[in-house]
Amino acid sequence: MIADIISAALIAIGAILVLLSAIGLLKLPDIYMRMSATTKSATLGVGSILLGTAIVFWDIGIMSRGLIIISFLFLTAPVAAHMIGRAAYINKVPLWENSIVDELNKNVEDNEHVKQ
Amino acid sequence: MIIMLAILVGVLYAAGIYMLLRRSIVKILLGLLFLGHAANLLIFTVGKLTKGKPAFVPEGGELVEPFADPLPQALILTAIVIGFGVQAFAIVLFKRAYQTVNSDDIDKLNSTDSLERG
Amino acid sequence: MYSVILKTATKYLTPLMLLFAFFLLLRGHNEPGGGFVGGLVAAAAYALMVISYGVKTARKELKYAPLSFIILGLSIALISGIPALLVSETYFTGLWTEMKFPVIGKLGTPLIFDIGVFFLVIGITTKIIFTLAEEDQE
Amino acid sequence: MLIAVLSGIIIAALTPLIFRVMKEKASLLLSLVPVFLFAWYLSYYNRVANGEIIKEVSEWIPAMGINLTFSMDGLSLLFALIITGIGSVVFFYAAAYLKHDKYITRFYVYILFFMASMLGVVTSDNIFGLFVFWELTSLSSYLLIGYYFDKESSRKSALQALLVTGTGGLALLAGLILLYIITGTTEISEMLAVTGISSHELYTGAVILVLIGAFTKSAQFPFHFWLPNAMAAPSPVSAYLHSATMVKAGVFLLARLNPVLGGTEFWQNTLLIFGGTTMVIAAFLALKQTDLKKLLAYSTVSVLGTLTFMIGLGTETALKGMVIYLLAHSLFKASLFLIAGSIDHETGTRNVSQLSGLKSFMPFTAFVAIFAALSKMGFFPFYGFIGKETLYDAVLKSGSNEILLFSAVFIGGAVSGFVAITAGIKPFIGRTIETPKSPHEAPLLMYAGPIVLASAGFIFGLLPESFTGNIVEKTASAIAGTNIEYTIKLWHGFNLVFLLSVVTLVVAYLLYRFRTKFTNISIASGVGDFIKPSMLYDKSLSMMISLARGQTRLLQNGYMRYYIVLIVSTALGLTGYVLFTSVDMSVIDISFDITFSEVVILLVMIAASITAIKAKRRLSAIASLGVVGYGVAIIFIMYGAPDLALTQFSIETLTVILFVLAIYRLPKYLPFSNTTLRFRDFIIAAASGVMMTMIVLLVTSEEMVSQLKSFFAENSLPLAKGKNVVNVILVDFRALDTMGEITVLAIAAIGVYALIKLRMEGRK
Amino acid sequence: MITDMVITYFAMPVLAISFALIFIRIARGPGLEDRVVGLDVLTSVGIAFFAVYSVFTKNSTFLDVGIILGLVSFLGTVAFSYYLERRGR
Amino acid sequence: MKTLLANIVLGFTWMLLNSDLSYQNFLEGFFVGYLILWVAKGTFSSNRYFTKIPKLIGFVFFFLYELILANFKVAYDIITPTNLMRPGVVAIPLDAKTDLEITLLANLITLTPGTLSMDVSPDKKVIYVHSMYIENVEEFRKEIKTGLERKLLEVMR
Amino acid sequence: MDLLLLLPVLLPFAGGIVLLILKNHQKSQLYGNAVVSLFSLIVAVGLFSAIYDKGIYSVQLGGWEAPFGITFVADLLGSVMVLITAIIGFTTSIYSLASVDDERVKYGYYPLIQFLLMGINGAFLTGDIFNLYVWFEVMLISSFVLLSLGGTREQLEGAIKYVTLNLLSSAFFLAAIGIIYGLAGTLNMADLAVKFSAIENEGMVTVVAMLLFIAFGIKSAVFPLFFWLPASYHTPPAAVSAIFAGLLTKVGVYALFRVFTLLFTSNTEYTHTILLFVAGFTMLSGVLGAAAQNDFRRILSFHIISQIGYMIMGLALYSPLAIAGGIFYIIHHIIVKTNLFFISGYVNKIKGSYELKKVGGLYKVYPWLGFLFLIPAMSLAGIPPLSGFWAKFTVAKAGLELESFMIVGVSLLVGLLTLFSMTKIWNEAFWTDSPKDAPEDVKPGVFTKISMLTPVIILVVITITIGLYAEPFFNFSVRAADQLLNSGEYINTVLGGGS
Ligand code: NA
Ligand code: NA
Repeated sequence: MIADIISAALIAIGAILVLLSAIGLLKLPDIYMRMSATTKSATLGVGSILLGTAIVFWDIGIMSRGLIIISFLFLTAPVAAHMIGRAAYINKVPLWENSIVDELNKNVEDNEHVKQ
Repeated sequence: MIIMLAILVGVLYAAGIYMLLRRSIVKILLGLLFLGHAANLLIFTVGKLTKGKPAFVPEGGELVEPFADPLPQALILTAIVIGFGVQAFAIVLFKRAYQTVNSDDIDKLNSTDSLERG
Repeated sequence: MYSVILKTATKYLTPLMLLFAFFLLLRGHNEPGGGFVGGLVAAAAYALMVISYGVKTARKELKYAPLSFIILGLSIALISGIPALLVSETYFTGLWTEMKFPVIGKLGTPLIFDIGVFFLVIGITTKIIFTLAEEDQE
Repeated sequence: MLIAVLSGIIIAALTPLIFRVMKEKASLLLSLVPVFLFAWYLSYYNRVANGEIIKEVSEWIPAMGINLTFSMDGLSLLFALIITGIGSVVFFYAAAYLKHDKYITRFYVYILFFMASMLGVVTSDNIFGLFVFWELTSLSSYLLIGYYFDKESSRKSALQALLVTGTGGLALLAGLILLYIITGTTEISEMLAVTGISSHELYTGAVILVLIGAFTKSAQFPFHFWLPNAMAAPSPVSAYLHSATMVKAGVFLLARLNPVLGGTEFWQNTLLIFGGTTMVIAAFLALKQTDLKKLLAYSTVSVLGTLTFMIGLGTETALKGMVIYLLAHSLFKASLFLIAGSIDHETGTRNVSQLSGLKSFMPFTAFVAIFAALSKMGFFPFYGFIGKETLYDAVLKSGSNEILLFSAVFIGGAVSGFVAITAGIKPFIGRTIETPKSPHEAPLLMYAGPIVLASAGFIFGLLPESFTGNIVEKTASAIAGTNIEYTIKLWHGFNLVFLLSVVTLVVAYLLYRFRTKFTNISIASGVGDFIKPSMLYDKSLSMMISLARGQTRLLQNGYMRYYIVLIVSTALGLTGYVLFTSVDMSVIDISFDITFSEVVILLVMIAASITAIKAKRRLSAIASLGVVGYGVAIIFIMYGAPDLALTQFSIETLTVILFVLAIYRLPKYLPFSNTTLRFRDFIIAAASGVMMTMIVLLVTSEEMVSQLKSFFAENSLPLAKGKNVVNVILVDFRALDTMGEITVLAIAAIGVYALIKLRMEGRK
Repeated sequence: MITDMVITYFAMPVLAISFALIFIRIARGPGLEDRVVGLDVLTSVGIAFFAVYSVFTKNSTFLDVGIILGLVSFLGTVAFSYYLERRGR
Repeated sequence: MKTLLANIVLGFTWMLLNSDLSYQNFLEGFFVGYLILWVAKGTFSSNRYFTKIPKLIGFVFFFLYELILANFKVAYDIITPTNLMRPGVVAIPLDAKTDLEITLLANLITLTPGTLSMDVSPDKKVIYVHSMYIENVEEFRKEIKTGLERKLLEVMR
Repeated sequence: MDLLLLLPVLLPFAGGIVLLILKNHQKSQLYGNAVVSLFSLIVAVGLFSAIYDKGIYSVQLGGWEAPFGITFVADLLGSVMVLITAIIGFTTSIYSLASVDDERVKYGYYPLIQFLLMGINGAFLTGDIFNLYVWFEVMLISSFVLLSLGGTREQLEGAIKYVTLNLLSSAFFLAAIGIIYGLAGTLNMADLAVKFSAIENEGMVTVVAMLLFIAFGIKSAVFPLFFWLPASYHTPPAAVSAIFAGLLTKVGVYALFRVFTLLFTSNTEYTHTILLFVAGFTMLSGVLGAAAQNDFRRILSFHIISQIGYMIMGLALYSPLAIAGGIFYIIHHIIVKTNLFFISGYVNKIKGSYELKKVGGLYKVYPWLGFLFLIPAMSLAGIPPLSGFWAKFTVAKAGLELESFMIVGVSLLVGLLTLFSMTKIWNEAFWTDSPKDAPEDVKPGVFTKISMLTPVIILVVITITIGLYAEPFFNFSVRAADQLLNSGEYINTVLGGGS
């Protein structure tokens, strides 16, 4: 019963987090913010849901699978976000007009690591 | 649900054919991808859908109805893979073609069957 | 493409991907997976290397030419049907060992066939990706 | 008889070898072939003359009723003797005529081949056997007319002859098949016994088709135009094929089938009308010719008309007359052609107006020419005289429309006389005119043969009954299908017919005397211009080519969209028709049983499809398509297909990688089409979509129980040792599919590699 | 069971709505970068959906698909950024 | 030694994947892992895994806390119309030296909602971080350096 | 015997693999390919004679009884197709020795040829509709690669249309298979024949028939679905053109023959009437297309289409004689058409062009080449007693027996126009002199001569043999047609005798 409640809560929270990132993706004004806000909420949301799932099944195999997915996600999501963010910056996708500082800009010219 | 899937299949076919009728080489490629999805989904839909239960024989037991018909799945899998191979080749072929003519316009590729140049 | 982050991530991801690929291959007969998806995941590891380290490194890491994998895969698939002929059954008739092996479980010609598929898929995917990337990265 | 036919073909095949071994002498050796064959056929003379019909059967394709059945009766023997007899003369003649020609080997190959085929035509009893040889004569004629292939006119004439006779050949084929269907047999001898042919519903069709075949071959109006053009061939060819033998194949066929198809008004009248028209029109056309060979050619056409006409007349006398005239014509016309060749060979010109007084230079030739001309004119006591007298006799006794029919024959006769004077006598008498080459006598081989032919015309005339009586009788009998008994006489007394013969000669002389005025007034050219079927040939050829170009521009226009529109429309039409006419649509189940999330996913997929279509940038389109792909995978999951979803995801990703690697650095992605076009495409696409939706609904509304499903479920684990049934199907139940599948992948990889690395543009 | 109810009446619809919202971003763009981000997040939604669905059907097989999805979609995103970067230079 | 460790990790992963925590299964996984490490040897064999397990656990909890906190911040911003955002890109000098350290740091920064590692300078001396809430640039720099980076390096070294 | 039935697929597969291994050994590839082709020929002869003597034979792959596994079936039609494929494969392998450049060999020409043959043979032998799809794809992808191998602009342009339209065809095929399974719950063709005859909603079966007609129609290049063919067949090297011209479209025709005699036999009034119209327009538009061309291979390409029309006519008329005629036509056509493409390649070798305007004077210098050309050309035009005549004769006779005068008329007219095209080639390439500015002839060396002319001579001999000894071929066609029309034997063999 308690397990049931916990899993239900985890799944519900996860779903809400995912929904939040979806809203954020739509609402936030520039790509960088959309990314820094959403990729992670989603990851966390998925994590939460997976945890809930694991609890429902309460089976070592399934739990371990859930764990593997979570670690995969935590491993890959930030790298992916970094890649897109960098690409966006190189493609001169502008920062939101109210951004207060851009210390990468002055360095972007000497960041010519176009090695390959 | 079947009626929705049927409509979706129709939309995918329509999209595929519409894209095949474009002049841009890449759009034609996309049309082929659409047709691939459409055909796969069609087989899947007409192969008698069964919700939820995949065709895995449980440990020490027997597979009891209702379960999804594995055969259409196997067919689609084969078709997807074959489709992938063919598409991979097509993508590169189209790339080479526009490299050669330096245009994305399929209408520029008719020297082999127009009478005037032949 | 130069990115420390991607490179480092790739370094740790690829062994995991390969492991997962084996996992998918070997259990495919009983659970979702199989030679095809396994091969694709393995190839995906090398695709990742192509993007983060370049084709040269990826080729070196693959150790053998993609074509060898293709040939190996096709040959295994072809040969896996032959044992049946030796016991005068129709080509492709599955033959199974009674004994259970570690790692794989019961061994049978259909499994060998699936291994052929696995290698072939690695071969063709890397061949295609390497070729395209080489043209692109030149 | 098979051997006789085949020997020609076999020797033809060996000819290049013979020439290689024997060099120039080969032509003489080969010329002995027709001589031997003539002798061989002659050895049958007595048996045939006694009324025997000799049959010989070699099975060929009995299942189709096609055999090499040969039969020899009077008609066959007469033709065989003409073919080999004149063949002998022509072969020897050519040995001298083409002595220094580079391609003489090919000449003998073709002409031997032709001779053999021709013998096949006249001795076959099987209609399809006959047809095979018939077509081979057309083919060899094509190669022979094009003998001087360097000249465009030769090539054109060859093609014309081939297409005209080819058209006829195809009609004939259809006609013969109909005849086969009507009679149930392929043997002419057996058809004779079949009754009720003329009342069969296919009779008229069969007759028309057979007649087209015969008329094209025998240059009957309106197909006559190819024959004068065929004079582009070397003179021996003209003499042999286009006067003595091949062009008579049509007449032969009419004669051969007369007892089978004849006897009806339709048959007789058609032959009369076409034969008569040909006879008269060709006569008029002959009047204006100045080229020796063309002159003779039109005259030949006229004679062919006459022969057809006589079969159409169909009385005993007419048939006899036809046979005699045919034989006579073969003898004198061949001679005249050969002489025309000699004149051309020695003087360098064939223009009649430039030829005069050659007798002093070419005495032997002159002698032969005059002999042949006299026969052609129907001069007493030549064989031609008998021929013409019998014709007149037959026409006058025909019983209806005598005046009309006679006028036609008379015109033919008079012009024939005119041609004989112009071609056979005029060049040799009178004063000498300068010619391109200084003339001297032709070599012996070139006049010896004609002498034989001309003398035959003379001797046959003197002793018609003893030399030709039997064969003429048996031939006429074969044509009539009943036994005809008859004695040929040279002299019938001073009767109306003789009087008319004399008048004919007088008119012929007058035509010759006033020929220049005649050509100026030019009734002939008036008639000629008015009726010019050759224009029709040219027109239809050019029309065919412009039609061809037009349809190619229309259909194969190079625009792939257009191809796809046609293909998809065809599919829509064919399938839609069935759907709306013979499928019960009421079975469709339109109940909605769907959850909120399913609706959302499906709607998003549809929306993503639309975005992919409307995307302004390629990768945006690919991203949208990715959503569709994910959606498909989710559907796979929802309906219990995890393996499919796995595969779908992996492939989706790989496709993205391929796209990204491949379409980097593309030229701009531009919207090309206008609104109308997009609307058209939308309609076609939407219609296809609707159709597929309907099909899916119809199929899913059917109850289907698959034994396969339960079989796989039950046997997967116990027999194939696997719990994942889908995987078991892939690697065991249907492993062969997978083997094919991986082969496809391997080939695709090889292909990608080759496409990228191998670029041979601009290299040889 | 509470979990089942939460899944049926809350989690699945919410995930579906998220799916739709993310799609709107993918469709609207404006840049390819935004679409790629969208696809990336969509993957997460997909994994979540499979997890929920496996609870819903009491069948853990679907979780495995999530593993692949997580792994492979990463590659897709990287490939897209690879393209974007090269385009940007 | 490091390779052996990696091999053990792989063997463990295998066990989890197979949902079978038996001794035999670990051996299988170890074997497969060995094969893979052999296949991947060369560029990918210098591993540095979890040497300090307790520190690691502490760090994980610290990070999870940060994560959840930040999530609330962002969530609040997303659902309310009020705009608290002061975004920008900040360059942060790195103490982290090895690729692994840098990568882990960058990933952790990215994983924290509101911040995003955008790039690392070619000389690996500076990391550029985008953040949604920068009250003060220097403050932000310090926050990262003393918080996440230091704690991470403690675990790693 | 079981193995004999599978070897036509396994042998080229194994051969392809071996040739891939020999990738870097030019010479061993050349001869390896020839050896594999020779073995295939021997196998094909063995299979054919076995089927000819003993009747239909089937093998259940993997030992799974029909309709659960995949069945391979050889009947007379299937086995003769395999035999002809082997002949063409063998002659092409000889022809390729001298005519295919080293670079193409280096990039996999020979393995591709073997894989192509594998796909073709698979299509002829399989008794399973989905497996047929797989073989079609094997064949297609090999042909895609072979067509574009070399990557010249012309090749690429042709390949794009070829690929796109053929993939469209595959999409139709796949949809049809899905529907078939949805309707009947089986994929085995013999089983389908049984199930289809029991289906109540007959209209849906006809719908499937139409979809398959479109799919196979595109592959067999019938009107109005043929566009990919004239756009592409003249672009690759002659050896590739030749093998395509002979075999590929005929696989489509074979499939049409198979399904329209085995599966879709209940609504012939609709289906076969459509086939008849298609046949007529195919003949006409193909031959007219040829008449508009001035290039050796383009003319030949369009003629493939018009000749396909005759085969479809045989199927459409649907009498035993008509189908026999169609089969005879297929046999004859493959031999003759391949040969004409071989010859075009040799002419190109000498003259450096396929364009008739740039080619000429061959008759003067190469009379024997003229002879070698005339035999297949005249056979194609239906001049007796060559093979084409008997084929046309049989079809025409069948048409006249059924009183389908229109179609017979069209077929005869088309014969005439074919003659026109063949004489055009003869006239312009052989009789007419070379244009003044033409480059000097390349005198082929002895090896080239042997390699490129031996196949031509072999095929000429076969053409003459079929012409002069038509009886056995005709009887065979009748027997094969009989087997197709009385599908009971086929069904019983596959499903295990239960009558
Ligand atoms: Na796909
Ligand atoms: Na020319």
